[in-house]
Amino acid sequence: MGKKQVKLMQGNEACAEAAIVAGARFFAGYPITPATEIAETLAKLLPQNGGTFIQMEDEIASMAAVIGASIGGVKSMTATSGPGFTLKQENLGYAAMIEIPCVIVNVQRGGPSTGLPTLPAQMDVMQARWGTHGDHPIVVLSPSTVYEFYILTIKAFNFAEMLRTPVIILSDAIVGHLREKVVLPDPSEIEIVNRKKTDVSPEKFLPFKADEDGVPPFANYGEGYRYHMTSNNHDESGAPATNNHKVADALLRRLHNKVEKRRSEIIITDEIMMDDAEVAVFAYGCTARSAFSAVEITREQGIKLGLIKTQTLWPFPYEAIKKYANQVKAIIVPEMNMGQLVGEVERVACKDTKVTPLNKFDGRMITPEEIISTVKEVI
Amino acid sequence: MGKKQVKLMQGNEACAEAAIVAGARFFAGYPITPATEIAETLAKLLPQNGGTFIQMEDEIASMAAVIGASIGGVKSMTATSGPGFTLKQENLGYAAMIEIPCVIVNVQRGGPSTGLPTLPAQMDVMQARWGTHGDHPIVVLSPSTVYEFYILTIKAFNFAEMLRTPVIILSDAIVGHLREKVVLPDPSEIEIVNRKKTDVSPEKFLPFKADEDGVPPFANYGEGYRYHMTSNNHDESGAPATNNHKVADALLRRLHNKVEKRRSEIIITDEIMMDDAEVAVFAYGCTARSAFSAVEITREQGIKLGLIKTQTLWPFPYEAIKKYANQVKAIIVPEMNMGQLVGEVERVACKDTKVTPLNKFDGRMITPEEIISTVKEVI
Amino acid sequence: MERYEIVISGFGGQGVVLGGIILAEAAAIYEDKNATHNQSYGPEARGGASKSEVIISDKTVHYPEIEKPDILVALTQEAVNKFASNLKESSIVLADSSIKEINVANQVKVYSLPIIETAAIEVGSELVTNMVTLGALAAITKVVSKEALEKSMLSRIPKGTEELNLKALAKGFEIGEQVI
Amino acid sequence: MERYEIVISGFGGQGVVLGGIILAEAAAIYEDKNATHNQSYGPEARGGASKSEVIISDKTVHYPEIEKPDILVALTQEAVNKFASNLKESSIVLADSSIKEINVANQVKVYSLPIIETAAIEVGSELVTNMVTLGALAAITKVVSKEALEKSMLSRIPKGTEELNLKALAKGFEIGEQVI
Amino acid sequence: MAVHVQEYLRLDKMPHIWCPGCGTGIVDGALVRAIGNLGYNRDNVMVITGIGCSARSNAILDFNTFQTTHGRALSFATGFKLARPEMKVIVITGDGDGSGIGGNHLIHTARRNIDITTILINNSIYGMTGGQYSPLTPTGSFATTAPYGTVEDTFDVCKLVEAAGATYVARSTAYHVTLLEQLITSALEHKGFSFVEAITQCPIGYGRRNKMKTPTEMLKWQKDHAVNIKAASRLSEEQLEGKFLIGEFVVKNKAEYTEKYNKLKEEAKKEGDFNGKI
Amino acid sequence: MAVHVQEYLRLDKMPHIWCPGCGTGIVDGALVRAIGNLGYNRDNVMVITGIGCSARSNAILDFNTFQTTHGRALSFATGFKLARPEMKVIVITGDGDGSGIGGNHLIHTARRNIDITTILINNSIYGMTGGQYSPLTPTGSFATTAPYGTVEDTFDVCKLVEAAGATYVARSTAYHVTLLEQLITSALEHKGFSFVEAITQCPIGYGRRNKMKTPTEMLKWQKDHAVNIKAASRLSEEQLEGKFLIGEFVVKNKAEYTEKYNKLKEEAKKEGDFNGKI
Amino acid sequence: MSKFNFIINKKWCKTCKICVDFCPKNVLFLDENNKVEVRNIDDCTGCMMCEYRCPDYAIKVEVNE
Amino acid sequence: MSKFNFIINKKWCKTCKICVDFCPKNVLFLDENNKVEVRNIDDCTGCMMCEYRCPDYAIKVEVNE
Ligand SMILES: Cc1ncc(C[n+]2csc(CCOP(=O)(O)OP(=O)(O)O)c2C)c(N)n1
Ligand SMILES: Cc1ncc(C[n+]2csc(CCOP(=O)(O)OP(=O)(O)O)c2C)c(N)n1
Ligand code: SF4
Ligand code: SF4
Ligand code: SF4
Ligand code: SF4
Ligand code: SF4
Ligand code: SF4
Ligand SMILES: [Mg+2]
Ligand SMILES: [Mg+2]
Repeated sequence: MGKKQVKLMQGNEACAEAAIVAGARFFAGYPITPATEIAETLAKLLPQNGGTFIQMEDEIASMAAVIGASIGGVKSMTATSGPGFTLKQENLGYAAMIEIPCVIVNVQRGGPSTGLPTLPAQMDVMQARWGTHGDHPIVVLSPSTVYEFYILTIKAFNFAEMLRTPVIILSDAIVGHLREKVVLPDPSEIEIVNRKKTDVSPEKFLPFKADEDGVPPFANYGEGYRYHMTSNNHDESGAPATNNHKVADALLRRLHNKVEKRRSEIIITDEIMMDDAEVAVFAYGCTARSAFSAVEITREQGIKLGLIKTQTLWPFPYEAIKKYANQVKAIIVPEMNMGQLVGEVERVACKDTKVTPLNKFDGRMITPEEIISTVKEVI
Repeated sequence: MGKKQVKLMQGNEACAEAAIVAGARFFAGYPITPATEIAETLAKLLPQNGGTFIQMEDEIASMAAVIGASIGGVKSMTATSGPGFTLKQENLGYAAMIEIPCVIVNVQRGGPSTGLPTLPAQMDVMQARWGTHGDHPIVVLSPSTVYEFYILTIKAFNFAEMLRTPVIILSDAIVGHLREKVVLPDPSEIEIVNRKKTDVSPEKFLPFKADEDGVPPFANYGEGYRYHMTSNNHDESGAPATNNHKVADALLRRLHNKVEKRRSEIIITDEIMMDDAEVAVFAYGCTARSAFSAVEITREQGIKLGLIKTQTLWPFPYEAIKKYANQVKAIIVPEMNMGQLVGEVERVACKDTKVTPLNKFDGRMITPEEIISTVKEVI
Repeated sequence: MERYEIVISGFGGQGVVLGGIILAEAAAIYEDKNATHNQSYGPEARGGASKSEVIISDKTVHYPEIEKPDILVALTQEAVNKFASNLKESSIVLADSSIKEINVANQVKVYSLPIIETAAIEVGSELVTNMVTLGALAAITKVVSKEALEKSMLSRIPKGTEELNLKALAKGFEIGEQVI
Repeated sequence: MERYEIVISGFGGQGVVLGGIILAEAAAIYEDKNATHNQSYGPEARGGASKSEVIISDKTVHYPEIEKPDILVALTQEAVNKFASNLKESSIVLADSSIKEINVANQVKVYSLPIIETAAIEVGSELVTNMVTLGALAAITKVVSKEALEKSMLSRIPKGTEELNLKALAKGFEIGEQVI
Repeated sequence: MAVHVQEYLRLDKMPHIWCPGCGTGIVDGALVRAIGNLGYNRDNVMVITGIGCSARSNAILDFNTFQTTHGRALSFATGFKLARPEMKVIVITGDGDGSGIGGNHLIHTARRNIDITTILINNSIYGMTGGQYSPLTPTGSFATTAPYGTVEDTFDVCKLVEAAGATYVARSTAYHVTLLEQLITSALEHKGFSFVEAITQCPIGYGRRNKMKTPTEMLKWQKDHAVNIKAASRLSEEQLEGKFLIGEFVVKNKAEYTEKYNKLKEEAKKEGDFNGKI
Repeated sequence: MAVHVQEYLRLDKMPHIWCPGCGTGIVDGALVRAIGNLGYNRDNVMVITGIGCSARSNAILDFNTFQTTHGRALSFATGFKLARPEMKVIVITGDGDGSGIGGNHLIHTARRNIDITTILINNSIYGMTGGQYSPLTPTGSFATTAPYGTVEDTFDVCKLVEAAGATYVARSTAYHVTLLEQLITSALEHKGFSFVEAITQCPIGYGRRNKMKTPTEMLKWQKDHAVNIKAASRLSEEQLEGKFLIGEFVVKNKAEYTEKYNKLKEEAKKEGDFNGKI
Repeated sequence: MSKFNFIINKKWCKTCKICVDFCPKNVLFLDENNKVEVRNIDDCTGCMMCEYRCPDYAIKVEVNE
Repeated sequence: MSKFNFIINKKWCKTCKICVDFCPKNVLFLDENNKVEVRNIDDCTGCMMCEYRCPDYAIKVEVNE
């Protein structure tokens, strides 16, 4: 059995180290607080491990270079925050459309616009789902601890390769900058997923012909497979099909279904003290930390509070909400924004229970006390 | 009384002419199908009317120039489609944050990514709300006829100036390219709103000190008011306040509230045959045309179908839905996307009625027949 | 007139789009009907096929797409091939006489007319093919009057071409009248 | 130990951030506790105030922010002014002896220690102010052992500076022991 | 044996989508012959494009190909090249794609001197969107967004990439197709960032509006206005007025990016191999 | 009477946020004295910035001011200038803001020759984000994202904007502050796009990591490595090795954009005044 | 027999007339469908300009050996 | 009386020492708080370099008239 590693680690460092473990060998980025440490760490680690770090002229070029490198067969990533995340959206949609795996980390800071550049927020949750034009599928993960940031980074690469799709990690300035004790598994024991390669001959190969799981096997360029890819609507051969309704319908359905089919693999939720809960908090990211504290404190006071904590924001974990909507008197949704995921909770739960948002957007964490007083209001 | 004008007009042309009537004297843009006719028409009309047209190097620069010109005191706009809309998002958030009126038209085409560049879609509805990072307020309008495109363009400028906020018009390739008979009001009878100017002296002027309606009066630069503006969180003087929680909280609340306060002025919905409706269709944009036809056809067949048609997408017209949620057996939400506004309908209506999405995303309109057969399924 | 759907399909350079606009405008402005006009776009459609869709109605035209046209005007073989299967029993086809194969359902009424030839030879320019077409269309279907077409046309064409276009319209009307 | 919250606040160049990390690591790695460390950022904070927040606990540290520190280490007057109002009755303040005004609630225990002076004069470098601080902190609060601090420190400092830092830690421990 | 373009086409994608007389095909032909005559293994050739008529080039070329987003091809290419330095990477771009929206990537890719060959197909217009002016549309020309003639000054894009750091810069026209092929050949063989501007015709988007009704007239314009740089020194300023230069402008030796980065990797590795073991 | 910067400051925003010894304030001082000595009405002066330490300049300057998004100041300025051609528009940008993310807007604004004066404060680094390399960071320098030294070649940003079409181009340093003020004065008086690169020091983000521990050492470096263009012709290549030029590089007369556009307006108006009456 | 052999792909020819207008020897013409046609093959010098300038790759000039 | 009058704003001075190191006449020094201090005022030539190079606008050199 491998040796566990005990460390005091910063969230952003954990992300960078995990990327190396996951097999990432390319990073392109552009400086921005509070994400820059990921780039800085990888600027050091990547060349040591035979990989490449490049700082591009802007975030658009960074995202493009990441996709270009992944097309070249190398696991690739970038990291940014608010304004940079916005600039990456066009090419992110491109990656979703031509099915190129890659990982985009957004260490969230306060917005809108330049906003509160050094302070935490959870304001890009809906943007992560809907930020690019067109209706694209996306996987979005969000860690609440340094340990989770490490593990989720590896999972992000695994999901990206498994699904051939970009995966977003929404961290925040708290989890990104916090140093915390972590007990990491031995790298040799961590499951690493690599992209599925085609086994048909170059003559027969169709770059967008999917297997039953909806994911087309990949062929490395330069190995005799001289195919084409375009971000226009395209047929299985990769040729543009800008007037073909059937092809358009089938392509979009497949892109979405390949993710939906794997919901249970992708959705990571923890149910904490939910068995007998009378009130639930639904939380993610750094706010889940406060919620956890709130559960511990209220339980000591005899209040039956439970926590539905999710590390997967999109696809949204409707199942976890549904499971408890009948049981609890209310679901409290604390978010460091003006109310974002609470809308999804309402969509599934409003028939059965009360949904109460708790919002803060001034650059400070929501405190356990704030959650507790909301709990006390609803019971 | 002024003379009405009867014309056969293309949607994109109507938008351009309405902009002139609304007082727009600046357009910056970048070519993209199916929005280019707006630029092309304004390239001709603007200089004829003493205004300025400029084609910038890209959409980012276009959006920046539009805001720059509006800061200069001139009503300004841009027009684009999917990929360009994505690129404009960063500066759109800037305009929201520093409260600069401007109008952004997105003539929607099929996505994601380059997608179906010449075919219609309604895929950017959620992006229009959430496309930029941070949690920003936004007003989004969507016309379903050429006439509405004309009138909404004027309203968009009025709302923008009234609220000091960017306003988005989400059109689509159908409404943008269709030529249709319109009966336009005499320009002299159209209400035009101009931005509120300050009446305090330069020494006392605070650029972000709002009136009771939440909107700060504007002072033209160059007239002795030498103030500062920044997209960082800022205090009333315009100075950056990147660590001030109180200021951040107050600013974001005000930005959102100034729009929420004016909901009833901004939200334009029509209720068609809803009085006795047993089933409702909720529709917008070109899809509302099909829905209207569907109502006409089904009524002849004795089916009590009604239409809730909205020209305002954001702020979302929850009231209109709530009003009928109890009355109807189901609300059908046809959209040329994979299901976007239907989520908002569910949030308010799921307690009381069934909400049935009807989606098509292959570049073709939803037909009246498709709506009718969905109606028949739910009754 | 409830709702009348017209497809005009031809080749780039025949003025199909402008023709459609003039038709729609004739109905909308000069005959107080409702009308919509749509044209087909597509990056692959460069210098190739070209199409106008016109809907004329006494009522508001909500759904603006044409599924089964009442009239198909086809100026090329390709146009016939493409739209033939979308016709209904009551449809009428106006085909240029250069088109050889017209495979449509039996009930569909087909008029074969020397439209292009008339424009090129009798009027003297293929550029006015669209006006000959409109003239013939008006004569055969009466969907708009010749007068409305004239007015609408005169407001849309470049100065100096009035005579040529009027002549084309008249000639078209003539060849249309001859077949009914 | 349930949860112990420590704020170290000083000036850029005093090694406040590194000091905090070493403290947290001493607890987390060498004493098998849980620990978090946070530092303050801010574009205005260039070359100015600097702050480490360390939480040590036997249990998992969920909420990572410090509202009312158990210990405030203040190396500048500014630091005292800023945090004094956040102290609770059981709080302890370790203040550098250069700080003149310390207005805190009566119950708060204040130790005034010549931290900077010791670093500068006795050890010979203001750069090791952080180690003197940690030594004193360990002696007074016993929140971590001197041994754990030593190990943790040795893994974080540049090679060649071991002796200097060990000396600083020891001196700090001494001045801490003197006041308890 | 002479190479014919056809051998390098995806025949099932032919005929291509370009308008009659469009110059894009002529430029692509020169590129293909250059590659063919150099004897490159086509499995080792990657052609990347952005969006535009010119960007549709690689859909028909039987190499490794992908089309990216508008203006960003060079950044995708940079990532690809860094991942696969052994492959020959070629970018085909338009005047709008390459010097408009993509201008920043153009100058930065040139600055890095990364081994990518860029062919900028300059047809003086945004062709695919129907004829709006581009940064290379001659001042005073008409375009759908310049109904009164453009007032915009233009780039000399060759000078621009030279100033940015490109180590191979050249220009030819569709008319001067043999020279074009030669220059592309030299560009491909050059180690570092190489750039060839190919001035060509868009009869539909540009010619029609600017008094050149046929492709032939446009090619004649190219013939009449191009001056070979070798001849230019012998001509007076007056004779050069209104003309543009063709030929090889810059050929420089400078360390190439992927090679420099590889050296950096070697040094970094000495400092330790991490692989999760930090 | 000599102008002192203080008269042009928003005193309630002072002291400013820059680190001790940061060169930004020196450059801003030169700009303010240039404006003051030219006697411009300050109500008629607009200073626009992007994001960065340098971009914080206008927060303290008592002119009309606004800060934009990162890299885009010149595009905002273009819109503003077109709306208010009578105002004097100045953009202050950084090496990252202006030549990194904002590179495209820089070259296109230069191309258009619109009457905007741009001061690029080149501190060789991304200062505000803590010291990452920029397109102007000297090759081989250390930065937080270049722990092994950069392998990136740099722009000569003056050559770049010249090639793009700028009609006034000059460079000085914080050390050569009198020359800097002179050049900014000429730039402000120039009609068209004028550009001044001010090489300056970021002791925190660049100096510390690159063996220049104090602001003084950095100013000395500027002194030792700058060669006035007037003296350069007298020096051998060897003597110029590793040096950079300062002084006025380009002064050209060319029609300015807003003036050209105004003429276009006049012509368009002849074609008819629409105002909803089409 | 001519020194050269022409392989013409009329399906690809888009009738642009470039080959015709720039053939230095007037070898080429357009047929009734405006597609390229080789008429004066004996005058051909094999300069290849028609092949190289055809935007549609519709002409192949082979040397008979 | 010196020909020059110095107005020093110690609150703004950030102790960078630029003025001191580049004064050609050694007029300026840092005080115990590392803030600028004028010592050899009579040596001052009024070259203005200290004022112009002070990043913090903490020095104003006036000519006594
Ligand atoms: C971000 C974005 N903006 C705009 C467009 C629309 N668009 C497609 S092609 C094109 C013009 C291309 O012009 P150019 O690069 O000169 O190529 P050409 O078609 O002339 O060969 C534009 C603006 C787009 N696809 N994406
Ligand atoms: C789109 C975007 N990307 C990144 C950032 C983060 N950012 C803020 S300032 C800055 C660097 C500025 O460097 P430079 O322009 O050289 O100015 P300096 O701070 O050195 O004066 C960066 C990258 C941002 N604000 N917006
Ligand atoms: S529009 Fe112009 S560039 Fe595009 S295919 Fe046609 S001729 Fe060629
Ligand atoms: S980081 Fe550098 S540029 Fe920014 S204020 Fe400090 S010294 Fe100046
Ligand atoms: S090879 Fe030359 S001479 Fe022969 S047909 Fe072609 S262009 Fe004419
Ligand atoms: S150049 Fe080619 S496409 Fe044009 S006419 Fe000749 S063969 Fe046909
Ligand atoms: S004016 Fe000149 S001489 Fe006088 S103190 Fe300043 S730098 Fe020294
Ligand atoms: S230059 Fe200015 S800030 Fe620096 S020491 Fe002198 S007075 Fe102080
Ligand atoms: Mg072009
Ligand atoms: Mg900088």
